[in-house]
Amino acid sequence: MFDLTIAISGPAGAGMQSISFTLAKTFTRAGYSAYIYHDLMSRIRGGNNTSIVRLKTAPVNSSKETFDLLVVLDKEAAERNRTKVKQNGFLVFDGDKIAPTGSGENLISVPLEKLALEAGKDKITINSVATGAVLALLGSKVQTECFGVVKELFASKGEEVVNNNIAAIKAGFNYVLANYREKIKLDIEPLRVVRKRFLLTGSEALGLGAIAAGVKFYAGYPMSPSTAIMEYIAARAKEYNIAFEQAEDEIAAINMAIGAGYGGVRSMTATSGGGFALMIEGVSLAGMTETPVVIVIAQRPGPATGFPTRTEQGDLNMALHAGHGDFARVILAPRNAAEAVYIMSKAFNYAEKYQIPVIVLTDQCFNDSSYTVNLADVKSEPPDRGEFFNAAGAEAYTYKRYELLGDGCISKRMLPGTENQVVYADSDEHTMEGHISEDGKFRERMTRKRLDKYIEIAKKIDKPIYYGEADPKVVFTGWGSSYGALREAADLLNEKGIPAAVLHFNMIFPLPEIQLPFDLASLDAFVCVENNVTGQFADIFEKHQRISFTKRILRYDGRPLTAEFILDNL
Amino acid sequence: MFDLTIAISGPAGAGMQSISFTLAKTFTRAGYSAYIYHDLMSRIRGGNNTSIVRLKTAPVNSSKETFDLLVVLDKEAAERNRTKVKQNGFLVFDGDKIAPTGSGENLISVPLEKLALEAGKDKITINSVATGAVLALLGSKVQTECFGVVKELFASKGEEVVNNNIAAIKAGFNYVLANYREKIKLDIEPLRVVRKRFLLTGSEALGLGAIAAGVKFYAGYPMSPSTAIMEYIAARAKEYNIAFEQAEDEIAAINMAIGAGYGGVRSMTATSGGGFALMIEGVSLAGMTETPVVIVIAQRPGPATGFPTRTEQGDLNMALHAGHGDFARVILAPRNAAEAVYIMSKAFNYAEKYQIPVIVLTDQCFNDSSYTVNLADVKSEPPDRGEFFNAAGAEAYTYKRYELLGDGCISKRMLPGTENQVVYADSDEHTMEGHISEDGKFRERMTRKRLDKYIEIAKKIDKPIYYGEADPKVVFTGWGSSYGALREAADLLNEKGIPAAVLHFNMIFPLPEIQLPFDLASLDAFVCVENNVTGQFADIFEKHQRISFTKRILRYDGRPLTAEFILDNL
Amino acid sequence: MVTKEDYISSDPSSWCPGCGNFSILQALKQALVELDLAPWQVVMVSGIGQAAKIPHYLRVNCFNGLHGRALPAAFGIKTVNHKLKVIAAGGDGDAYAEGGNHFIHAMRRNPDLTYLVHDNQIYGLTKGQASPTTDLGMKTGTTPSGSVDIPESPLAVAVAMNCSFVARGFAGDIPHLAGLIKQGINHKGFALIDILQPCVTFNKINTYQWYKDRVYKLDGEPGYDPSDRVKAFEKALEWGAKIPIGVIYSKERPVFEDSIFKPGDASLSRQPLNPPDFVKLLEQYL
Amino acid sequence: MVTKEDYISSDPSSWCPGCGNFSILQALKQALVELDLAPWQVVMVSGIGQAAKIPHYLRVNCFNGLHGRALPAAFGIKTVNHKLKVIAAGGDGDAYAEGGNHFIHAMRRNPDLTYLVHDNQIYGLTKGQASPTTDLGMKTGTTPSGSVDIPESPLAVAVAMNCSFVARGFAGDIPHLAGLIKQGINHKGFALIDILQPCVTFNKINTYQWYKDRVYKLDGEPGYDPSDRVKAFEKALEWGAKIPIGVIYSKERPVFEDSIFKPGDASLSRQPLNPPDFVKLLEQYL
Ligand SMILES: Cc1ncc(C[n+]2csc(CCOP(=O)(O)OP(=O)(O)O)c2C)c(N)n1
Ligand SMILES: Cc1ncc(C[n+]2csc(CCOP(=O)(O)OP(=O)(O)O)c2C)c(N)n1
Ligand code: SF4
Ligand code: SF4
Ligand SMILES: [Mg+2]
Ligand SMILES: [Mg+2]
Repeated sequence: MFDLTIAISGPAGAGMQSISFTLAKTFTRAGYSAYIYHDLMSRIRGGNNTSIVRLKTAPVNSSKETFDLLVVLDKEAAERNRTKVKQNGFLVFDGDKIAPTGSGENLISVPLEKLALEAGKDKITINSVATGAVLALLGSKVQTECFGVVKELFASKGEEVVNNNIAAIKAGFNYVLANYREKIKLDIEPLRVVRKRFLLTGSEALGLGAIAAGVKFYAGYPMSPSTAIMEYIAARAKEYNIAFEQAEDEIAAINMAIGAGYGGVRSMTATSGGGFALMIEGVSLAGMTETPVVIVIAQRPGPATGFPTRTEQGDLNMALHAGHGDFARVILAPRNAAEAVYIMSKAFNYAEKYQIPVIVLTDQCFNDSSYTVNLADVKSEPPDRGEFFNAAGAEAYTYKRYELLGDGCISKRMLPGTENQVVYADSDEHTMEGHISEDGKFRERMTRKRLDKYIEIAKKIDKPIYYGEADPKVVFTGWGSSYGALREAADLLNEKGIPAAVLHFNMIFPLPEIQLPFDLASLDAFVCVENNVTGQFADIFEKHQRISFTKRILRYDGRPLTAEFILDNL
Repeated sequence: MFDLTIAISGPAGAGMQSISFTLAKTFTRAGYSAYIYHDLMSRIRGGNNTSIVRLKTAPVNSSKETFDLLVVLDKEAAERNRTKVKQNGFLVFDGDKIAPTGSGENLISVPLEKLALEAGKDKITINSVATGAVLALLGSKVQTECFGVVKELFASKGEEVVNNNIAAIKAGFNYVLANYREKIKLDIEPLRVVRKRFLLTGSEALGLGAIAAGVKFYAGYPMSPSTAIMEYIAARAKEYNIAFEQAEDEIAAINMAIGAGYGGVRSMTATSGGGFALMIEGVSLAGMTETPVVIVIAQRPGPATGFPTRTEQGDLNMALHAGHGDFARVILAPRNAAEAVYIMSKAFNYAEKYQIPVIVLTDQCFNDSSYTVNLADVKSEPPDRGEFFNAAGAEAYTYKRYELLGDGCISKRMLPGTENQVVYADSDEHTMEGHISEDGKFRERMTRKRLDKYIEIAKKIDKPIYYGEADPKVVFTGWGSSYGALREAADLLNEKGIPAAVLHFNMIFPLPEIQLPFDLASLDAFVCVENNVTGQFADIFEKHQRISFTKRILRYDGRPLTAEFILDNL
Repeated sequence: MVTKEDYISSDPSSWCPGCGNFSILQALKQALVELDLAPWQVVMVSGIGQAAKIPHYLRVNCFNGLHGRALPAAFGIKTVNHKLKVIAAGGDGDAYAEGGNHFIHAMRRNPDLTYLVHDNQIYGLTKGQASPTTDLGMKTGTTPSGSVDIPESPLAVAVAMNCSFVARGFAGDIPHLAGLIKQGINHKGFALIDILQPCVTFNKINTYQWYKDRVYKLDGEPGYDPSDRVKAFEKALEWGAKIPIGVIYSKERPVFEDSIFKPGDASLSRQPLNPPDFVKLLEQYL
Repeated sequence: MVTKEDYISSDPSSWCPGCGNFSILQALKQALVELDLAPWQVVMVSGIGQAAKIPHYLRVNCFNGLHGRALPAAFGIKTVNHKLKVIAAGGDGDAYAEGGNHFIHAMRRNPDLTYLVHDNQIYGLTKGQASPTTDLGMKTGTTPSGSVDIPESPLAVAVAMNCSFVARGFAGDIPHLAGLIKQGINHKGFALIDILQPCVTFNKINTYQWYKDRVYKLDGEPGYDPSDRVKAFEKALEWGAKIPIGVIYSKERPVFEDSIFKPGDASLSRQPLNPPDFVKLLEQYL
């Protein structure tokens, strides 16, 4: 069992992402679990970014505040991060360039640039030198896996580039062995891998889940941290026959997606909080016209432009109350990349079956992070497109889009272009046919029709995960991307002998009716942990369950929740 | 003491508004209180609209479901509304045109068109004939007041038009006296008027309140039922030196208004729910940049286009959670036209003092309705523009827009164009100077700074009105425009011997800390009454006060709350 | 054969008597009938306004969406149903104010849509405020001293955006308008038809007579070449004593759907869902 | 005398080395210094994007608002501070995509603003997606098979909207650009300056060299009359082997502020609040 945290830090564009990816992929293939969190500034070059790779024998879904190993690619990186290196951790740096001071960690000076020029024949192979140095310091025997990763990574650039990088890795590796052998305490062998294992980001998992769920139309407008979803789909649109378009703004995006939903396909968009704010009138249009649409909000800290490249769970309230008037919606929040595939299949099913807008709420720490995913953990729900009008047997021009079929029934859909039938969808209050109505009694029934979908949805709904001790003293509650951190916090408490558990939600609204799986009265602390300043989920859950948390642990500095942060604030 | 309800119904454009206005104005001048509610269809001509005038000795701020007198201007009007005439009420119609059937009311046939052509010399004076007929049926002695009103109303059209209309009124009046004298049971004398009394709509009161509060910039986009506010200000912009512009959309409107707020003036916009949805990103911009701005949301039933000309209180949740991220805002909701002047003065003070977006939440039944207003009931708060940076003594270029001055302190403002100083406002997370920041610790402080304004605001805040019995059995709670209906419902219960009271809010968020002015345990019913389908305020109040209502009375057919509706549903 | 009766709607109109919208409705029905399109083959998409109510008043598939958002919705509908005729409609406020950005960008994409803008130079449904095409100096509820913002020439903007079909119609000439609508529907690409539409209630300046005194047909103009973009621009700017109606500019180019579909491809909405298995999609992340 | 030092900002730039934005910043500073404007007399308003960070990198009053919304904010600021010089700035996505509707309507109002659009034909800050000015066929993150939407010519649209000052600059020619910015600021009315700005990171097609090979100065063009709208339109469409830089179109007309202020009027922001008493306003409802 091991649990290592390796951080690579440097100016934007210097290759932290490539080093961290290579390491994570290498260890994933070697049978371990990896998780990468990217701590990014909102700029393209310069500044300071840090990629934090966690490597663990057991699954890992969250980041850490302190590092076992830190690679710095410039002076600023060293200055900003050196205090985060653990007492007996390593700091890898290019001694020809910088001279980090201080004590408490093992300074590992590697002439990165020199070795890159010599072995890799190009300064750009600094990244590979650093990767080699890290592998050596970890005492790892996973070079074969690493070379495989590098081969694929640089395949498109030709054999020479591949070879140079492999040579650079070896150079870094050997330099450390030659100069710091005595410091290497670890000894990591590749594990026997049984099941298929993948490394992918939250964004990739969402895009993949959407395609696997049959999305046929995507319109969106770029916005961090959602853009990667859009680019994932764009890259595969031709292959999977998906209509894709970059809209002029988010308002166009949501209205295009709703149009395509009315048009009869599974349709979606993705954005972040500021872009979603612009979609809100569209959300109410989907509610009123009863048009299926899936919207991913990849949250980042607000208000306004806020922290474009950082993380927060601060848009839940807005998502829940987006749109004037009351109507049903579903809000889902995947816990990790593996679950995102399932969540997307659910999202499209909810959208089409109940003819509603469905919001998938993620965040930067989910979207940009890479997760090791076990095939065994990936599921999906088979498509359920809801009921369609049977035009075959029907009299010409008799279809009624908003037919009231009785309590809890959803009107049947029909595609435009159905022979001898027409479908009217209307954003005004409407008759059963879909024409503008001014009738009060009718409005009451239509309003209930749109709202009472909640009742139907709530009848069959995923329950939260309960993880940990059966008789806990501490229970952490949370939602979405925080799952990994909460689990880890509970594990750490259990290790210390404090019985702890996690109650964690991915179905955010409507909330499932549950009986608490623990005895509230015997808890020392019932804690809601969220990545926002007020505890937005806590408010909603307290109201729903008619209970109160004893404490809220809230992080709102733009950084992700970690077990350390949670325990420090308990 | 009397309490009469007179409805005038006909196709859009047929003059119901002018008849109802003339009656309400006449009785206002005669010392009574009037209230007009317009039941409108979303069209310019045709269909069926009804203007409902209430006349009372005591103040009246709400509509009624049943009429003492109904004037119908076409057949459809008769068919739609005749069942609403009270047992011993009157139905006035043009017997030459239509023949309403049925019993239960006193049919008053008046040859409206014939008399109009004869006495008024123009078909268009039908309205005045009808007005005369109504005055006669009410047994009123207020013709002098009425002629005065008509004179002013038609002054711009010349003396002949004035005289024709007066002749038409007389003709209607005399026709009823001649043919239906025996049916006239009432005898209404003008009262001695002591204080100044006005008749104005909710929209006019909001516009007036804004100008009286010193608004200097208005940008907006037309949307029912908010448009009249915009047109009120446009009409007076030259006189009061206000910059006014119709924006290309609501996004432009809010960003223009925020620009003007940064620029240093009191600035506002108004819209309805759908338009506000588009402003939400702007609301979060105001929150982040700490720019004062006032936004009126004149609610109408949603979702989407909904019922454009009808009423609902369904946008409270959206207003409260508008904008990604958490930041302070204030939400106010005037109870009636008189209070709107005060509310607008408060709105601008809150906006400037705390440098926040302030939302004034009204609805169609408030905006379009006319209220008799007593001068004695109109108040306003003197302007408080918050603190400004003293540039005179300061070193050049040292101003810090977002200076952290300690807990509860608001950074000082400075106008752009201040000599030798500059002001940076930033939608990104920022430093004290207003430059883009990536710092986590700093973000925490800035987040709290923006949110903790709530603490300061809550320290000095208007309490709800408590009206009615000290030891009630029934308490109605509500907010905004429903005040008149709730009071009336409580009065009716008290008359029946059931002790009842009203707890009514115009400060919606943050909610004041209150001790309930009654004994909750001894209530039979603690009822929240709202014009929406879920009870949005009820949810917020229950959470705030940690209590539960025993019942919610919710109206969501697009029609306004009335005492009858409330009691029918108790 | 499709007849006008096929297009009768159950929904009674709520326009003012005498409104130019009635003529547009009539011309539209005539065009559809002459093109022998059945109601179910046509989708009308609109925003909000008096004009935008038009889809309710004929029997067609209809998506009556949000104010200003007809074009994006129409784009979504057309893209997944490229075999249907999709017609968007709305007022001048809907199209050029609230919808201004979508107007611009729809022309860049060139989807095969027809866009009927009922241009009454005023906001009708909200009772008379200035629109982007309101003439300078006109007094309205929001311009009590007369409008000071210069009116937009939607046709000039369309030519500047290289819109593939740009025309102006007049509600006072139904046969001519019906002809334009037919051309617009037949045109492969985005067809803008800006229609001069008298609003008898709120626009007392640009009346039937006002337009009648000014409009002339381009069709008769000797030597006018609607494929010359610069000439078309000059023509589009003509607004005063003489106002041209007819096709101002027309130049076919690939439509958006061409970038996705090959001839003979089924509509996306008609293709079976059968999505790829996630296992296959995951392979690349092994 | 104002000097360049007066404009030094405390905020370090976060642009990529070699980015065209640096030249624009330099040209802007030069223009402001040559116009002898002090930092406190200038307000810069921007949206979001790489370009939109520019106000932080010189010492001026700054309102750095939302993506796409620089112009409405600038309009509000200018209207209540009509004596200040207000300069809006942003990228091509900011200006022509998210901000497209405001761009159109700002030109109708003609406020006395200068608008610098750093046109790198790409979305920089979001790492390389197509913008409204991206050339046909260019491959980006969202156009993996090449862009199919025809690029917008912002200059042609501006001429179509009768924008009172329309110019194109090039980040590769700082003195020329500084001259244009000066002209734009001095121009009374809305001045659009679209600036060709190489993005060295995400646009590998429209590079410094690509532009250098194509741009030529209109100033030298014999007989070019920037007040001829149709000619200007034709010139605005030139984009290929030759790309004109300089003033494409210029024609003064009343500015929005003229409809409110008389010469000598104090700024609204400087007028004392003293609002009318509500009793006075109520009189009309007696
Ligand atoms: C987001 C939004 N803003 C404003 C409105 C109010 N509104 C409805 S129609 C309309 C404009 C009508 O003008 P136009 O589009 O020219 O249509 P017309 O009625 O003249 O045919 C407006 C502003 C709305 N429904 N939605
Ligand atoms: C409402 C909203 N949508 C999207 C974004 C994300 N975003 C930030 S900058 C940008 C575009 C950048 O392109 P451009 O305006 O051309 O500026 P550049 O970075 O190229 O200078 C986008 C889409 C945002 N901040 N806000
Ligand atoms: S208001 Fe004008 S546009 Fe609307 S229906 Fe009446 S005449 Fe037609
Ligand atoms: S990404 Fe492009 S536009 Fe942005 S700073 Fe870098 S080079 Fe300049
Ligand atoms: Mg119109
Ligand atoms: Mg750009």
